[in-house]
Amino acid sequence: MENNVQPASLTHFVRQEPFDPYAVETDRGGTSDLDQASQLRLMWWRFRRHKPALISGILLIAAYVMILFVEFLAPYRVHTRHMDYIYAPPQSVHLFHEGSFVGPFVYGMSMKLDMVTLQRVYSEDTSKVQPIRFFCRGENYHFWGMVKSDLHLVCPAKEGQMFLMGTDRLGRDMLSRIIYGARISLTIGLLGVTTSFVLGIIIGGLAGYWGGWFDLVTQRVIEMLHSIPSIPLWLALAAIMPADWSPLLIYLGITFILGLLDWTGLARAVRSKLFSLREEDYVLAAQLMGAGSARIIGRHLIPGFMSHLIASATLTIPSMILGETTLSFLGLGLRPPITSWGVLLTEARTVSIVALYPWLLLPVVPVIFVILAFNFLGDGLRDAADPYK
Amino acid sequence: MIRYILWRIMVMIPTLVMISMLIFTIIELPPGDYFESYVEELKAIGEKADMQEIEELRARYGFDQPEPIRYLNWVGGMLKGDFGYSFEYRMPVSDVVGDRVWLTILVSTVTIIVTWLIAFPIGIYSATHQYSWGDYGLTLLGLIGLAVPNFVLALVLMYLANIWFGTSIGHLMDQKYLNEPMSWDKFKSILEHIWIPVIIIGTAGTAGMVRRVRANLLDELHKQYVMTARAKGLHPFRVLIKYPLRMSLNFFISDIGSVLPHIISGAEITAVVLSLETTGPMLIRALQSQDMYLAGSFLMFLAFLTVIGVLVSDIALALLDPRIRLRGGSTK
Amino acid sequence: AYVDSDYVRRPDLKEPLPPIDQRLPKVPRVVKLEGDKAPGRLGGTIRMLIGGQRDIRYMPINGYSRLIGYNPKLELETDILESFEVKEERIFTFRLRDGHRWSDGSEFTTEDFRYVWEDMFLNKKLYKGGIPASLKVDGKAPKFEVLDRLTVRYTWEDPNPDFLADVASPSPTRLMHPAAYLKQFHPKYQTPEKLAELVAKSRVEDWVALHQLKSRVVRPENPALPTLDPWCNRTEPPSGQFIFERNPYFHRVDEKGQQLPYIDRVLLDVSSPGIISAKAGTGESDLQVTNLDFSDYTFLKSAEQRYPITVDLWKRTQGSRMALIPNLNCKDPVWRGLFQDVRVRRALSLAIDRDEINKAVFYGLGQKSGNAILPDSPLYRDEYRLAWADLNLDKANALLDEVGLTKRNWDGIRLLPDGRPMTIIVESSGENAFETDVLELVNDHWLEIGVKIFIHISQRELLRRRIKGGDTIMTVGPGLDNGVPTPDMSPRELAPTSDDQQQWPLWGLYALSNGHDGKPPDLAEAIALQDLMGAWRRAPSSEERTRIWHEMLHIFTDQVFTIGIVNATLQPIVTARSLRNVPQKALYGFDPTAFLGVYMPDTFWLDKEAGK
Amino acid sequence: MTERGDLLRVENLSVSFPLWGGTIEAVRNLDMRIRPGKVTALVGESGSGKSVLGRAIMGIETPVARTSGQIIFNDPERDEPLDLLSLPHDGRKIRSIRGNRIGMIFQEPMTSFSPMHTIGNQIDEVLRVHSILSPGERRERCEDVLGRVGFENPGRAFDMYPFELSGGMRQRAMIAMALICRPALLIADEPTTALDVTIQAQILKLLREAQAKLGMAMLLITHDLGVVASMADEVVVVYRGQVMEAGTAEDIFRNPQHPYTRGLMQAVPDFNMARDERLKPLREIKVDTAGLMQRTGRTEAKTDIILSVRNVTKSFLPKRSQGFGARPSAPTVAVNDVSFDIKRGETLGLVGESGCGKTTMSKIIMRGLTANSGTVTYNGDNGPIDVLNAEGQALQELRTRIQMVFQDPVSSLSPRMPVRSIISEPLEIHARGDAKSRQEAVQRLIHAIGLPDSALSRYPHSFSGGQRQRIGIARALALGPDLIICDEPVSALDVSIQAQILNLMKDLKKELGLTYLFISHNLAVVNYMADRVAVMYAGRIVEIAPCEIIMRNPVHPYTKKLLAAVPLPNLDCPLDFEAIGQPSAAAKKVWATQFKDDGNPDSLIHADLGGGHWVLARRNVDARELRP
Ligand SMILES: Nc1ncnc2c1ncn2[C@@H]1O[C@H](COP(=O)(O)OP(=O)(O)OP(=O)(O)O)[C@@H](O)[C@H]1O
Ligand SMILES: Nc1ncnc2c1ncn2[C@@H]1O[C@H](COP(=O)(O)OP(=O)(O)OP(=O)(O)O)[C@@H](O)[C@H]1O
Ligand SMILES: [Mg+2]
Ligand SMILES: [Mg+2]
Repeated sequence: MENNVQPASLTHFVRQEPFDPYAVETDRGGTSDLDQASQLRLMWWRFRRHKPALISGILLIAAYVMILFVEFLAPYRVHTRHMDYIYAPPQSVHLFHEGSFVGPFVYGMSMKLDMVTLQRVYSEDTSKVQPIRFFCRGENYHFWGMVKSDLHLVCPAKEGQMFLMGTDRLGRDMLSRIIYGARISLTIGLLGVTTSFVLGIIIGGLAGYWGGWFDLVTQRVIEMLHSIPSIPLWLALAAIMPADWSPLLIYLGITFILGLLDWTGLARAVRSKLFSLREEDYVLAAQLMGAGSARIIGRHLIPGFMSHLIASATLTIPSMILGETTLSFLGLGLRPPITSWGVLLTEARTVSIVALYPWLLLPVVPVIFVILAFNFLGDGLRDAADPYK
Repeated sequence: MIRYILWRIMVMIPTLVMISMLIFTIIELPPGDYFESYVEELKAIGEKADMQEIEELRARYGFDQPEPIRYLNWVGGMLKGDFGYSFEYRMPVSDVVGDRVWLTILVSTVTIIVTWLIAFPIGIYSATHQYSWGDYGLTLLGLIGLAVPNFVLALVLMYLANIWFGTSIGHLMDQKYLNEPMSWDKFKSILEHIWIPVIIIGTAGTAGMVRRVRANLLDELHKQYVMTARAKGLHPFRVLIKYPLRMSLNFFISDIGSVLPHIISGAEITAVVLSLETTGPMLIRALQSQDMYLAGSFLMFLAFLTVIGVLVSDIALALLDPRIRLRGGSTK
Repeated sequence: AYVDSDYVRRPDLKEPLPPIDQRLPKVPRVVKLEGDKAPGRLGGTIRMLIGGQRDIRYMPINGYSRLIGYNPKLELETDILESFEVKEERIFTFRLRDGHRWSDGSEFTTEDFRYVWEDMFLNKKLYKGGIPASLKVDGKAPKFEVLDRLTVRYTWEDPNPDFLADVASPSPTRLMHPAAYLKQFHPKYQTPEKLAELVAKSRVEDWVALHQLKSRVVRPENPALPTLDPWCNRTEPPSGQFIFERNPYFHRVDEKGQQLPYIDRVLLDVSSPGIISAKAGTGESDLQVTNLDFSDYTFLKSAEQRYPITVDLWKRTQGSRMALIPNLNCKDPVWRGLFQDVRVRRALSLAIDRDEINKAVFYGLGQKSGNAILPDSPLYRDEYRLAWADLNLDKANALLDEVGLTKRNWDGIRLLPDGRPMTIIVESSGENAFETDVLELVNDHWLEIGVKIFIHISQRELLRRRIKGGDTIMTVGPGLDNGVPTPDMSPRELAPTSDDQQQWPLWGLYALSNGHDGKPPDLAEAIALQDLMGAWRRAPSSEERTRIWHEMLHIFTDQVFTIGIVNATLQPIVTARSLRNVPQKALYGFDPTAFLGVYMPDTFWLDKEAGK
Repeated sequence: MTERGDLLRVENLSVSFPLWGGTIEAVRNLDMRIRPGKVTALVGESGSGKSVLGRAIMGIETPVARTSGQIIFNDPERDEPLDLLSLPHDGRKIRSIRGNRIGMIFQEPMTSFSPMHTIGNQIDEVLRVHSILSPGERRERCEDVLGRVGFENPGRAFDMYPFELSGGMRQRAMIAMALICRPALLIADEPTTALDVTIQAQILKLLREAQAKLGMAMLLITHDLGVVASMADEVVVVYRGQVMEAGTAEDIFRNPQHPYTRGLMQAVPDFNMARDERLKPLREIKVDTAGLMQRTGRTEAKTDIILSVRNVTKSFLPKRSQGFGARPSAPTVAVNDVSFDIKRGETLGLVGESGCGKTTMSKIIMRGLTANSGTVTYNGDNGPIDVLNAEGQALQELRTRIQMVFQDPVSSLSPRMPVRSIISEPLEIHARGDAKSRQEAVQRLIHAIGLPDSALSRYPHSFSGGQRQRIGIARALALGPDLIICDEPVSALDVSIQAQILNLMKDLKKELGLTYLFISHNLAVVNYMADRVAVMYAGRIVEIAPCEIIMRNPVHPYTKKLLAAVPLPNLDCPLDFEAIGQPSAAAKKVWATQFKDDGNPDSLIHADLGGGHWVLARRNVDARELRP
């Protein structure tokens, strides 16, 4: 095999540059605030680089801030009816009228009831230009049910209408209803997810980490909860919700129920993951340092599958937001006059709506946006928490 | 291992007893009983009910007895293979469930398989091509599926399917095959119809699965053992399949527990909307009309499946991950 | 010469049926098809959609073959009977058609009546309480006699004007059953061994259950049970599709001598209620009324263009499509006091803007009305309909002030005497989608008079129980069941007669139980109604009954015991374009029109030539 | 240089890692070459880019890394030289080289195996990819290799899971995996760090043989200059990703020119050093030991024995029962009736063969494992504590008083915590100081172990092996314990850092009276550190004595063999592979009869030879008989 010429051995090479044994220590070109930065800060820096996540985060914050001011943001109140504009389709916003710039405006609408099909046929009345007003006086409302005001972000022209997302069967403005609905839908998801995550992580974490009897018992409990499909559970739990609860209490109750039923899956996932993770040396190291179970689970084990958790959380939020639609379907859950996206969607649950008034399905759009935003946010968080990035 | 399985099976017994109690409470929880709801149902369209007959039925099925005795009767009956009597259908529960179980299993298995077949490749792709356009696009698509409530999707698809393909709305087959034995035509008809429920039930699940597979894979992809495997000269795809994927199956397997009962009960609301001939709508109906033996026995059956599912999941988890199986040395 | 459908001669029949004239009674009922109806052609299958297996119960109602039944003008006519005779409003003699047969070919005779009377009603096991309450007058049962093979007689001591109405009702007390078939399940006619075998085969507990199972006519679930209806069930439940086949022994023929029904088979497809309108709108039903709502109309109508269907609107017969019903027997003493005060009820009624509701929810096609009868009834008067039904907020406010409800809270809501805000919890079973809309509108209207409502939805049985227990203050329900009464129909809905009456369940129960249960009415007007009800029973002539009806209607509407909103609302009906003889305009309701019953679906026929 | 002759030429290679706030240039414009059939040693401090270079050659560096330059591989079985860097990433060609023509032994044997698959499965896989052997043949070959890397029962090892093996065993499995395809080039990244000297010798012998028989060339990355001296033909010295000095082993050892090389040479501990002589690291770190550890009210101890271990036994049940229902095989006795004492302020060295139960023993002391029997008593400030049964307050005290440095630096650091949190964690757990003072303490510690401040916000995976080990040490020091159990604390360190750390530990001991249980394979280090040394073999302590006695006057044949196997950084005393390179099981056969148990473990007791010198021998033997 030695058919090659054996290469000559190395000549003795010595680097001639001056040698500084301390050079290594200055090697890392980090800035000093980087050195001081806490773990959170670091995560934030990394998070910032993930543009979709950043945008999503901002959007979500905006959305949550928005729900504080829905009365101001919505052009109409939730329940304001326009009997002359039942099932009006969305109006489009124009800028130019007959070639000249007017600013954003909508054309007036005229309605004709088709007596054969009993359908309301709307047509644009291009003679009526109704400019949209901003920061304007419109309908009265009670801000958070208390302070009386009539200031709106946008209002229709005086004596005019503006239904950018159309109206429903009572002539209520869908846009306003969607804006109002955000209040419940955005919080129900978060509350529910929090409930289920707190329960899931704590119970699953302890079961996975301690194992033994605790695990055995919780597993059986989970098994029991798992083994009963959610619908009967809902039916039963709804049956025991007192008849004279206020809508708000029912809302909280349902959120809690949603969360309460959801933790089992997560708990099992956490548990089985911890089963393998707890054998790692760093867990032993933490134990030997005297760390308690909570700390080990919380700081050492859980971060080890943050991705899964974040993915689960982002997946759970939509199912929470939409969970109430299922409930409403069964005649449980939220009901009008409470307005949430789920309620709005359940009101659109017949084929005739799909066929004739498809804009009533528009509440799906904010749901999609929120879910997308949560997902990208989740991705960003995941990456920010990922040391390998 | 065998001892472990035996021990787990032993544990199942008290669990099942507890579950049966829970189920019994659940179906007893709503006030009233079947007969009351039956009378109401009749009255709703203006009919009169024969109160005498109702009272007799009540007495015959022991509704005048205290609850613990009824519970014992029910459980005792089930142990003997008698699942009780459906008031609504006026026949033994086992006859009522009949065919529906098979159709349900068909729909659900197809859905689950389709979900897996789609979700795993996409999840793997998304994880390995993180933040590529493909990843974003697929994510978007999946999430839209997740964000649209099933019944909206069902309505829209149903409507479109009818307008575009002329497929009859809802159901698993053309009505004319309903009472017929299985035949090639019937099968074709089922194939024609099954895609709608599969899409509807599957989308949300697929999207969720994709996200989870992706997330779990991302956690594993940077581990040292992946590098080792690459250093062996393995094809990257094989590396992926054998190591990180297997590691990330953990979550997936711990879910089996709920997959089994899902196969039977699955996606009730969709089934109701589409009026599929599956067990889901029947269960809801039974619950709502408080047809308690039907609901109870059916739930018990589901519970049994779950318990089996959890067992299978535990065993599979142990088989999959030796660290779980061989947990012995370190006792805290 | 009679003609029958080829269907009865189809090759897969095991035994050929006897010829047509042996299957018809000697004197069949000849149905005159006049007006927009005309004799049609035999044959064909139609499809209908039902919302659940139990909805096959619509078949005997729609089939509407009764001993005596109403015609579309709501006059009584003999149907199964060849003739009948009423003496002193208490002696009823029925004569059957000679040669009339059950759907299995066995003869239909007085034996079938006797069997029911002696072997069922009087059998302590089958009927613990003996003769059904609906046949008793003041707790006394009639005397039953078989006069001959074809004649029976029922004799009461006192007049029983309800009897014929019951016989003609959509679900009458069954006076006859196919004895020949049922005897095999009766220990009197069956050996114990064989009976035990049958019991075991059907997996029931005892012969009583077996007999009940096999003899159910309300839901024709037993394909083997012979019937007199136009179609008989051929499918064993459970199933997703029920096939009803023509009854080859049906007793009606058209003028041309063709045996009815025209349609050979009716297929009932089980669907979930939610998609029935969608399916009907895609031409999957040839005759559909149930599970369609007015709000589906536009969609259905637009589907006319795509599918060969016709959509018509019928008029619902309820006294009010939806009524708000204050519970005069509620437990809460404050509310009870208020509701028993007629001024409060009138004020609430006056404050509702019925025109707006009509316009918003019913496209202005309904009729603003209190809970009263429809113009289609001979008893109709505008004053009943409009009693306290015009929007008048001033008057309403004045009335409430008069009652003493003058104090208001910061929100403008009136305060009850005990200081609570005047918030009415309106409970509903929430089954009709439009209810919440209407309530939302009502809420806004009532806010104007300082009354707030809060809607609570609960399951129907739970709700019913709460009503009876006096736990509810106000509920939502349909108005009078029968909005098109004739003087001969019982005015029982106007007086306390039953515990189902949501405005006075306890008083109703008192009447129903003959004073054993519940409470006697203590409100003068209610007592008056009860007395009038008694008077109607004993009234010897139609004129007298008319007078009593008017008096009761006056009290009932003037007192606003129930707050009706809109009636004469419309009900869409979808028919295949080729289906003939379905009236375009008609009344729709359970009692007395038996849904489609009085329009005789057996005379509907498929015009195969009709353009698709 | 002949163009064709070099097996591998690295030309102008640069590898850098972009990080937020700057990039890390791990390798800069590096040139080097490897001759076929020769051993080129790559030495250099920890973090100087050695592993990165190795990974770059294999083309498996993480995709974030930016690589430029050329790596030309001239496979004798191919005609064409190949530029490995220009090959498509994970393409067919490069894959056919990886594992097949170039094998790699990873530095971290603990985590380099997938925990879900058996060792055998993972080794076998290489053959599956690169050969066309039948399963039976493959298994045969795997077992053969496993046997040759020193597994006594290769068939059993084949079916074991990585976490069932000791660190050294895993490393050997790793070596087996790298060798199985008989590559032309073996990149051995610290192949023997986890091995004791005897096994190390055995492995080195194996590598030698492979090299000779198959003409395999080797890139040997190591800190151990002794190993370099015994193995290398050529030596390349790198520092900060650059070559400082390169030449034949002769050149480097006999005539080191570059100050860095010379510095490294001087930092190696030597058997002939005086007891109190200090090692001379490249960079001396001045640390304020007093401020380093915050000790709480220290009272003068009453006893001078800080920890006493009595008759501790621990056995592991076999994990993989062969299918269902097979009879479980006999348990592994990892620690067998071990007793010893540690005196306050002393360093007890624990040496022994890989897999003899050292880690297990230390984990038992830490309460990380439960012993089957025996007692461990800790004499703390507040009186004796029964370690194995302590609960509550007493346990918490133990947790602050006894700390451990783990053998495997990778897996003992939480991968998702930045170094700052890792080091301050014990302080947080025991609520020492406030956030600010903890922050300061962390900075002092990180300086003490010679890492810059910027390291604080990085995650463990971005450090080199040695850096990680130091983080582990810093963490152990944080609480200011009395007793630190160091399980191979410096095995992953280069000599310079090792000197730094050892000095640090010595200073701490001197100034604060720390006590160490010092587990190591490196006898020179033990010699430098330990006051007394215990030698373990197969779960038993076979000899225990003050350091000088053991080193100069060993009695037990195993100790002798151990000492003989120490490679010295001196070309004049190479290892005698023939003598020491035989497996220990074989070597045991030739032990003198008085040390053999003849299948009855009870027949052996510890015989006192005086002066604190005990040795495990037959009950009835006279002490004098033991001395040769
Ligand atoms: N994935 C990575 N990301 C960022 N920096 C890295 C990465 N891998 C290695 N480094 C850095 O590159 C430098 C060289 O690391 P390398 O592992 O090659 O050192 P080494 O010479 O092998 O040291 P040791 O002897 O301690 O193992 C180190 O400073 C390390 O921090
Ligand atoms: N969790 C475990 N399960 C089963 N066997 C184990 C386990 N841990 C260690 N062993 C076995 O116990 C014996 C001693 O292992 P230990 O890790 O203590 O060795 P060691 O002396 O530290 O070796 P090294 O120097 O290679 O680290 C080995 O045979 C090993 O296979
Ligand atoms: Mg390295
Ligand atoms: Mg070890």
